[in-house]
Amino acid sequence: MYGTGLLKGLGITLKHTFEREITQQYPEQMPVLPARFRGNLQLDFQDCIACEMCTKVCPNGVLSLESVRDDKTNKKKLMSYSIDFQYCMYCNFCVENCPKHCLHFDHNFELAAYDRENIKKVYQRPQELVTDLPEEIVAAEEKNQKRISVMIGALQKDAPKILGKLLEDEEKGKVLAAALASDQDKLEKIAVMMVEDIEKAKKVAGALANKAAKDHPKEGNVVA
Amino acid sequence: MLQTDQYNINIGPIHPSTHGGLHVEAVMDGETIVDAIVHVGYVHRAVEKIAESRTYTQFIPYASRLDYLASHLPTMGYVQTVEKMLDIHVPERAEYIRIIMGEFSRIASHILFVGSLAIDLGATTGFTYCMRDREKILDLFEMTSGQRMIASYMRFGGFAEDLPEEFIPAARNFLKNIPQMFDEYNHLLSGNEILQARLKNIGVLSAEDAINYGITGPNLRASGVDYDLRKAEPYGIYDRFAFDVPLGEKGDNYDRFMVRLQEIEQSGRIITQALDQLPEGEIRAKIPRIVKPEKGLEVYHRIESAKGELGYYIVSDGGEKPYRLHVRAPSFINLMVLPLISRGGKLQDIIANIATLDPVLGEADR
Amino acid sequence: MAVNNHDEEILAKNNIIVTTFEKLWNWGRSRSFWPLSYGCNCCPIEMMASGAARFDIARYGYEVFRAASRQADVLVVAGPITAKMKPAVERVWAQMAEPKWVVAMGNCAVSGGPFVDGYSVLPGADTIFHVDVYIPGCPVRPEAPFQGLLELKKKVEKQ
Amino acid sequence: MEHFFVNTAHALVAWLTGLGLAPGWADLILLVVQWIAVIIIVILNITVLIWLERKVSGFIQQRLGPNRLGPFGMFQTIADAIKLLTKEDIVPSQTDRMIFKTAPMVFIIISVMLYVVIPMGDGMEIVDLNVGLFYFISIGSLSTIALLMAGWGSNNKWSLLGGMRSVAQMISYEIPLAFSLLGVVMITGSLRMSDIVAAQSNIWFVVLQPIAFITYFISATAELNRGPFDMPEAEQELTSGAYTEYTGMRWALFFLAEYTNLVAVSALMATVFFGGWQGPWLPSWLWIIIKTYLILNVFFLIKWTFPRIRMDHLMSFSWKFLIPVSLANILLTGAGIEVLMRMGW
Repeated sequence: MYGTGLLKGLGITLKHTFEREITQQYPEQMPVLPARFRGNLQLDFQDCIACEMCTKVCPNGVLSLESVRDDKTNKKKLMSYSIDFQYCMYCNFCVENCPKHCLHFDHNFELAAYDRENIKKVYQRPQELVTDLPEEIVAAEEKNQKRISVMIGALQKDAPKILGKLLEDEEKGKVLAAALASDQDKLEKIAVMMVEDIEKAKKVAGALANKAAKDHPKEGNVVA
Repeated sequence: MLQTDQYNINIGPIHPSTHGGLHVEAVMDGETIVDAIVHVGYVHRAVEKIAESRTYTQFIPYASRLDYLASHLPTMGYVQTVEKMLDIHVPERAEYIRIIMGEFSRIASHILFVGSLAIDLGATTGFTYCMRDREKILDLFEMTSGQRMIASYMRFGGFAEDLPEEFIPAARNFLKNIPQMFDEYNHLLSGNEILQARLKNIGVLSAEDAINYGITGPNLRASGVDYDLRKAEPYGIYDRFAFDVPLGEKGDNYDRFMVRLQEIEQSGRIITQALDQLPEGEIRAKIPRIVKPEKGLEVYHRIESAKGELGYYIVSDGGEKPYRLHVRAPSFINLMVLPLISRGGKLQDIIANIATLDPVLGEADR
Repeated sequence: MAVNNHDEEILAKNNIIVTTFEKLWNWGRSRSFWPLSYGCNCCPIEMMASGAARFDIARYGYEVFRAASRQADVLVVAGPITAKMKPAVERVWAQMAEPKWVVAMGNCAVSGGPFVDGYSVLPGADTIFHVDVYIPGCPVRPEAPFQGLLELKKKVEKQ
Repeated sequence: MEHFFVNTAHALVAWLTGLGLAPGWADLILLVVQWIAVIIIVILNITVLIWLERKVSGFIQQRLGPNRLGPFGMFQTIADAIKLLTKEDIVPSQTDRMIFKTAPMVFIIISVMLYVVIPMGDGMEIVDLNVGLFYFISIGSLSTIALLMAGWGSNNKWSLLGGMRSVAQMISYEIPLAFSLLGVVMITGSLRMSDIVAAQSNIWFVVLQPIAFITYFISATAELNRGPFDMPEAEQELTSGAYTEYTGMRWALFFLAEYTNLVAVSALMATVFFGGWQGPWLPSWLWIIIKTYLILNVFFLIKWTFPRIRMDHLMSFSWKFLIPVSLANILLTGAGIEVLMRMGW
């Protein structure tokens, strides 16, 4: 009879209404993930031999690494390793092809970020492993560190003068110094840049100075 | 007779029932469709061009992303094509697992078809029940490869890893529940008079037209043409299994719906047999690390995907990367029949027509 | 002239009513994101799964998938934006009523993802509009958009 | 408890006349108070109802539904309302601004007007009109105009299609709706709501008039534009149909009006077929609430189970099936009454 199908359908939905719900309540109740679940890619820095198998096999250029060759032992040493997760396809090729099994997927799938930059993950060489590197690199690194710390000290002492020199404009230097006085992070960044790449430092400082000048047209206005 | 004006209405590209980025420009007279113009290309991701800049191995995850509803099937097609080029023999166990994963993919795709048809017709609850059942298959995929939908599990010569221990009991458990699942769908959807009125005798595609347009897969079989690549030209080890090819009579929307429902059952039969016969042994053949087919080799290989005949045509120039890779996408070709079956119907029919043709735009636009 | 933190505090003190209302608005807004049903690749399927019984986006009250852009609050870009799709997405975004947010779901939307080398794919949704939350994954697990939306909720509450 | 509301009203009138107000003026003030009460009840009821529908639809689909805000997610609708209130109000430039802006107000006013004649308890009608049922049907059919206004004013093809669909649908289903109520009116011999309720003190009309009940139920679902008859909105086809261009509060008004209509029609169904406010033990106004909510749940169940009917099937179902059936029901009722009267009943 016409209509029995409709009633049967109603019966099905009515039956399920009083059944137990199958919902997993996510933030409180984490899902049970299988062992092979591919969440976030992780690297064991110490085991990596910088053979670049993973970067070659990756279909989409997710992985990149920097390494130095130790002339004495003729072995490569990993300097830094970056995983740009926003291009990953979770194909597992890198994990399969790693001869040292130092790449693996963990079970973390909560990767949401406000900023695209935060998705990229960079592994720097840990401090205790720096001494492991060839001598001249260690020496260069140490020298660099020293110069940076000296520069930071100088900037903290007499920022307007140094910045003015950098920008070749004393007014701007003053404005920037005032703006940076409260922002220690930026100050340090500029110091690092001044040591490593003076041209870049000039550009960045110029941009920052312009921004500071725009935000606070007169120096007196700045509320400390 | 009153003079009426025709007007154009754009269904899509952003519209809830166009299955992604399909754009149908409907020429309407009131609620009656005079003509429908299909615009594709909104999800054109240049996959074929990307293939030319990737090595043979690196293209495997891209192949999975063609038909993302049944990701194992397009991967299987691609992998088998390259194996044909290189003349690799796949171990028995891997062949069986390929059948199992492929048929599970087909079931997943068809279940989603049922669900999306239900939601396109306005029966939201049918959709959630279908998704609930599909989750069980996705769990199986996740168990084997760690990814729910797009597994990238197959490799040249076999598989990346063997099946985990808990897979077979879980798979058998799913198969056991198929009759119960069917009971529910039949009562809630296919037995529903409203749904029958919406689908029966709508969007009729005659066998002749279907063949002329090059329609393949369930859509062709719904028109009554007995053509299934698994039977007609068995690839892999499909010749070892007993299964039926469900056929429709009229080629209307209801037949397309029912053929897919019955195919779920047949896929279940195949998986049961494959699980029973599953041999122990190697999971992956020994293949060279760098895949380099001979220069000037051209291969075409086709499989019966969830949507129809999925073919890969690969030309090699002797390098690590294919010189040209072409995909014969069933969704694209099936979609071209939409104007023919929609003419003279109502606006609501075109929604049902799109749903029952079951295009995957990722595959159609590539 | 930009207002710095100190000024904001003073303003807040003098305008208790306004800020209280602001808090109320943000409370309401952050608990009822209605996504636009749009998507063109694998991620929308996971989005659909997140609406279904096992994951149930309705628990947060975000289940009202609006088909009409006028009533939606969140544009969940799920899938690559191709050159052909770009004008359509831009138009839909323009049609949405303020306040509105963009969530880039899946690697294709975050950066172009796997298809970033393709000539027809934009390198990420942020080439067209400001993206509030990025959810990487390919495709993402249905829980991941929940986390993304909850992050967006935190962001809106702080506004 | 039984006469709490009635007594309050009497007390109010007595107090006002005690202040030296003419009885006519006191009645007018009472009317205003009642109106405000109705509006408050409607709004409160709708917030609960929307929550209930989301929850029930969740349970049907084996989900939980909203459960984060407040107990069982009760405050979800409040959050939604706050958000909708603060959303940008867009009036597209190509619209017929006047019509576009008034349509939601017309809709909500019409749907609130329906509550005037519904007896919400023993002696708790705002106005006990002698043509109550007639008033209800005629006001109810006016909501077509609001939908057509929205569809036409939006200057959008989807909206227009939605508006036209709603007109066609509502006009066709108006007839079986009226016809099915006619059987009840014939038995009672009155269009007055209180008489209809009183006539059911022994037996509910759902027993005497089962065919009328079924036809009323179907055509009421269609009148309300609820699934499976939600043609004007039809999300999967017309994006949002007549409401496509509406944002924020304007859209919310439509939504509110739809639910207001839903409650009104369910309350009428309870009144006409299920004995109205009559029931043992509990106060009368509680009985009608219980009955109405039970009917509402049936509406929810139906909406979330069935696929949407096609437009032309919908029309032919009304003209070729429902109208003949309801006419036959009238004939049957008339014959039955005649026979019973001859037998001296």
